[in-house]
Amino acid sequence: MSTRAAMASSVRHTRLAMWRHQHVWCLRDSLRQLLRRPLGSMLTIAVMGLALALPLSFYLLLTNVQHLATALGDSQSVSVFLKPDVTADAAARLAASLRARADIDAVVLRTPQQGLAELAAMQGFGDAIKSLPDNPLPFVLLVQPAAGAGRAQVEAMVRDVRALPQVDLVQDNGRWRSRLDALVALGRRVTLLLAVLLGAAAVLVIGNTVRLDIRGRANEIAVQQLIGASAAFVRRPYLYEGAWYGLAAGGVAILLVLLLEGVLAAPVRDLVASYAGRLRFGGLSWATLGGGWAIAVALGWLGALLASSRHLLRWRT
Amino acid sequence: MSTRAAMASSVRHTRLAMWRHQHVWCLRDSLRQLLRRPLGSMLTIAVMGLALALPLSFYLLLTNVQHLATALGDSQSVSVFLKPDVTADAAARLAASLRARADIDAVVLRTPQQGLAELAAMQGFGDAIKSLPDNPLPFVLLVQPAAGAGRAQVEAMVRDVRALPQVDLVQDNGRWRSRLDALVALGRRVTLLLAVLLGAAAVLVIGNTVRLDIRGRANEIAVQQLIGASAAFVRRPYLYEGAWYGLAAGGVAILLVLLLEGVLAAPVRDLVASYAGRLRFGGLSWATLGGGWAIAVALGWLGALLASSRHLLRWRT
Amino acid sequence: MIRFESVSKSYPEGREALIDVSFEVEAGEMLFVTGHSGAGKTTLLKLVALIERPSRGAIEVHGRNLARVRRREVPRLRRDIGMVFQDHRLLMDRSVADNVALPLVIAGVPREERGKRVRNALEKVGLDGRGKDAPAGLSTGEQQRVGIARAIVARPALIIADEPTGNLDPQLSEEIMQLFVSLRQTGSTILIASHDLALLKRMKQRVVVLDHGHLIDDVPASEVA
Amino acid sequence: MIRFESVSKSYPEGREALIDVSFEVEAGEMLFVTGHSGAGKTTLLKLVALIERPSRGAIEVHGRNLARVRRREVPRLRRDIGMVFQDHRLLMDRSVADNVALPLVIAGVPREERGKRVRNALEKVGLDGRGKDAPAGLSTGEQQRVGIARAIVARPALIIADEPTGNLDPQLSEEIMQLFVSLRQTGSTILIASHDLALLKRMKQRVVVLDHGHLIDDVPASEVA
Ligand SMILES: Nc1ncnc2c1ncn2[C@@H]1O[C@H](COP(=O)(O)OP(=O)(O)OP(=O)(O)O)[C@@H](O)[C@H]1O
Ligand SMILES: Nc1ncnc2c1ncn2[C@@H]1O[C@H](COP(=O)(O)OP(=O)(O)OP(=O)(O)O)[C@@H](O)[C@H]1O
Ligand SMILES: [Mg+2]
Ligand SMILES: [Mg+2]
Repeated sequence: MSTRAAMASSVRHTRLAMWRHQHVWCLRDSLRQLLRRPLGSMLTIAVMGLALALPLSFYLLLTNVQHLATALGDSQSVSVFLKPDVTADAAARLAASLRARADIDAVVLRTPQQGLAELAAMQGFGDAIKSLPDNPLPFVLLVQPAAGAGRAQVEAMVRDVRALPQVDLVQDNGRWRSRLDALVALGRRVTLLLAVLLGAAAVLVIGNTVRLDIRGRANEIAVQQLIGASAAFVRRPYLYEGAWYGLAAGGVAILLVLLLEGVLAAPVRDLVASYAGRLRFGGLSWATLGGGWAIAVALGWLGALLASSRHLLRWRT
Repeated sequence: MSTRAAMASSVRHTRLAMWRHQHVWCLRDSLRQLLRRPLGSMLTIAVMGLALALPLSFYLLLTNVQHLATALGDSQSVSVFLKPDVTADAAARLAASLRARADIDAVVLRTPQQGLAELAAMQGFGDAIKSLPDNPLPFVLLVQPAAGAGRAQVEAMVRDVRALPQVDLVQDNGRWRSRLDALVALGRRVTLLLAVLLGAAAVLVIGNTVRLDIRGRANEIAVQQLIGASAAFVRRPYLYEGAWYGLAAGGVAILLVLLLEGVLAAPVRDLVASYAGRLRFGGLSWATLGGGWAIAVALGWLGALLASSRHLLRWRT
Repeated sequence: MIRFESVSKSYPEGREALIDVSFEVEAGEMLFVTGHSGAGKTTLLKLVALIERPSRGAIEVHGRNLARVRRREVPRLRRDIGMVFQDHRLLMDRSVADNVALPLVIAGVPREERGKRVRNALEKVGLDGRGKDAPAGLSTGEQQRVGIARAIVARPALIIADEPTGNLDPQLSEEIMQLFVSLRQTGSTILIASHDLALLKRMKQRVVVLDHGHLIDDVPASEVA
Repeated sequence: MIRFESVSKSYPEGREALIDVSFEVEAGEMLFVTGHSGAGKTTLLKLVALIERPSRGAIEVHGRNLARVRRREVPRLRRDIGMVFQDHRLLMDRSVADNVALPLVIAGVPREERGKRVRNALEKVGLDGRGKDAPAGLSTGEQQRVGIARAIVARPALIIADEPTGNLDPQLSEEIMQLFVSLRQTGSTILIASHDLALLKRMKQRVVVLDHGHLIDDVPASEVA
């Protein structure tokens, strides 16, 4: 190693040490500033925690509505009632021809006997129906549209099927399902909007707190700058402060969501009792929670960044 | 009027004038302080507005779910299927005896013909059923439990009815309705909780802002106190500030809710289209909005009150 | 007007700023307090203005025993005192005129009357026409004069000034001191802390000397030379 | 070390604080700036420390033309200057020791080294043992000395002091001025604004006199009497 290189390395080493000493000081200092006014810090953390807990809660609720929809089955299916005079053979042939269509995934043939049994079970007056001398029900085809088919395609298919001579009536179960899907989609959009809004609110809360904090310590900042502190040095404790707010607020938000899970789990369990275990209340995954936490820290940092940059521009020197 | 009374009145007049001059100064001054940092004030207002908009939005949604439940009818009714061999006469007698019970409000007798017609309409294969040689359905009594009867009472009544010799089967429609009611009650509780939480959050937001503002102007407050300003004088501009924040935030919250109404009205209209006008989307009443606004102002004032009292205790002189 | 009776003041950390100080000031009298840095001058003035409370001894101002003054009465008493602070204590985010007007606002004086009296006070300290400036745009000596204008604007019965000429050149210092002397002629009692011995000698007023919290000398006006 | 060449400074509102000022200070020299309140003393010092920029004219410090210094270089240049402010500029919510340590923190000096140098600086201004106190618990003169300690703790090449003895009694003022003189012997260049003419005469150092922004006199050390 040449002398010059050794010297350069030594200088770099000194710079690093300098930088480290500054950071250690700043870490201790920003923590001390937060602890100095515990009530105020707790207020800020509570507000931001609440703002973060809300979109997480919505996400939780939405996830469970989707669960519900899934548990209610793939009811995109279309019931095709054949005319009473269609024979079992003709019904089977029709089923096969429908199965060949590209826009249909599956066709299940339901005999009049099966239909009667189901009707009996469903309507609660089984004995009366079972005592019927003759089965009045027709053959029914349960048609499953192609996966991924849009509403318009399904409806075109329904029109085709309705036009067939053997068909008496087509009942499109998909309608209510598509309505539910629309509702879930709406909910998802609202949640996303809310997440963005409340994420922004969290940034604003932290930003505002840091901004007011900076305003309250304007004199200190001015003094530091007069003594030769760089913009980065002045700004650092506020960035730490923002990140710490985010960390604490994220923790609060996660606690709140876990609490909500606990509170909701019992009544939802009761509510869906009749679905005989087909539904369960799903909590948020640890990955989601962890991700949320990381985002909280980032939002806190961001808020501080915005507040401090806006501020430092004020002092022109 | 005695001389002394005249003097007292003059002094009182002067006091009043003094007080008026102070208030006018303070009103102008606190407004000037807010306008001096428009961005910061807007941030605070936006955050508090959002916090207030959320419970109002929930209230809006809940109101509409209740609408839905109401529109779906008074389905607390219980369907009583009589044995196939019960005659029209016996059915009418049974209906009359049930009507006499204190825990039953009304009983509607539905003949097998009505039942068949309804079934045909409902299931979509009317022709098949209409072509039946003989009506297989029994008489059905639609029993309306006494208004205000609890779930337990209704179930006791159902047990009684089920034990009658003429009765084949009892279907308690009230179950799903009570489930929906439970859901709405849960929603209402969550909304209330949320309103309290977010109301508290709003108080915290304003309180925190005012607190940091006070901290930033600690020097000014100290100077005022040194010059002989009373605690009330020092505190007044902050109370005005809080009330103004509340006023602005309440306005923002109401705008947000009206916006949400506008956004939701269209998809909800589509969603309930099949209910053929039985459902309409209900907005919040002006009274509710006005009350919300007044509460917002009160919350702002409260936040400032808390922040300033806590603060003024610091200066012991 | 002011009576100190064996007054001692020790600050929380146990530092004794004043020890067994006794003296009396008549209404309309003028008194200088002098002594080295840390001698207790500011502490003495603070006791009179109820900014600090004595640890021992009794203080009487305007016939009232300050020990008997309840906290909520303090603001009213302070309104009768015009105080110049050693560190000026101006509101940096208000104009010079607003600063000077503050005691009048607190007293509930109407707007037009305020304007008139503020202009008058600024003129007296040689800052006419600078009412609209921000204090940050003044030199330190100018700021000090704003503090003096604020102290005299409400025509208080008692004026307390802590080092009012610490940032002023010799000539201006003498002018300002003459201003205080002239206020005395309108009936105000005046109490001034200063370490400018040369100036005090020229003013020929009564001087008390503090040393490490002890009152070590009380020179009547006639003996100042 | 410092060269002013026809420097003028007018503040935004059109007030001319310095008009066509020229002078030169050698490295290691000591210079007093004096003049009446509002004469432009503080403005002159602020120009040297890059707190204000001149309206016209050129300033050279340490061989650098200040007009050519970019904004992000300012902090580094300021770290080479120890400045005593007329209004002290202490951080009221930190201890005295923390205040004095600030320049060392900014320079990234390790903790133990900081402690040693802070104690040393406090000793020099006669405040040994008061490092843990809050500045609010100090008299104004003591606060001023904290400001002085902070200015000298990082051993800067250039020391600028604005009225460093404005709140000190005559004896202490002389001691502090002697401290500055002794710093000069360790190679620092020293620039001090003061209106205390009596003190300046006793110090026997070069003096420049400002009057309404004009430099009206420049008296070499040998001619001060
Ligand atoms: N930031 C500013 N904005 C506008 N005017 C200013 C500003 N700073 C100073 N001035 C004006 O410039 C002139 C010189 O001010 P400066 O502070 O340099 O005086 P000084 O000699 O230090 O006075 P003092 O002895 O009272 O401190 C004064 O008239 C002052 O009002
Ligand atoms: N609030 C306080 N808490 C603790 N100690 C204090 C406080 N105020 C003053 N002191 C101490 O009391 C002593 C007297 O202080 P004081 O301010 O009265 O001095 P002074 O005569 O005004 O000095 P100066 O001329 O420097 O202003 C000093 O040693 C100071 O450190
Ligand atoms: Mg003092
Ligand atoms: Mg100056």
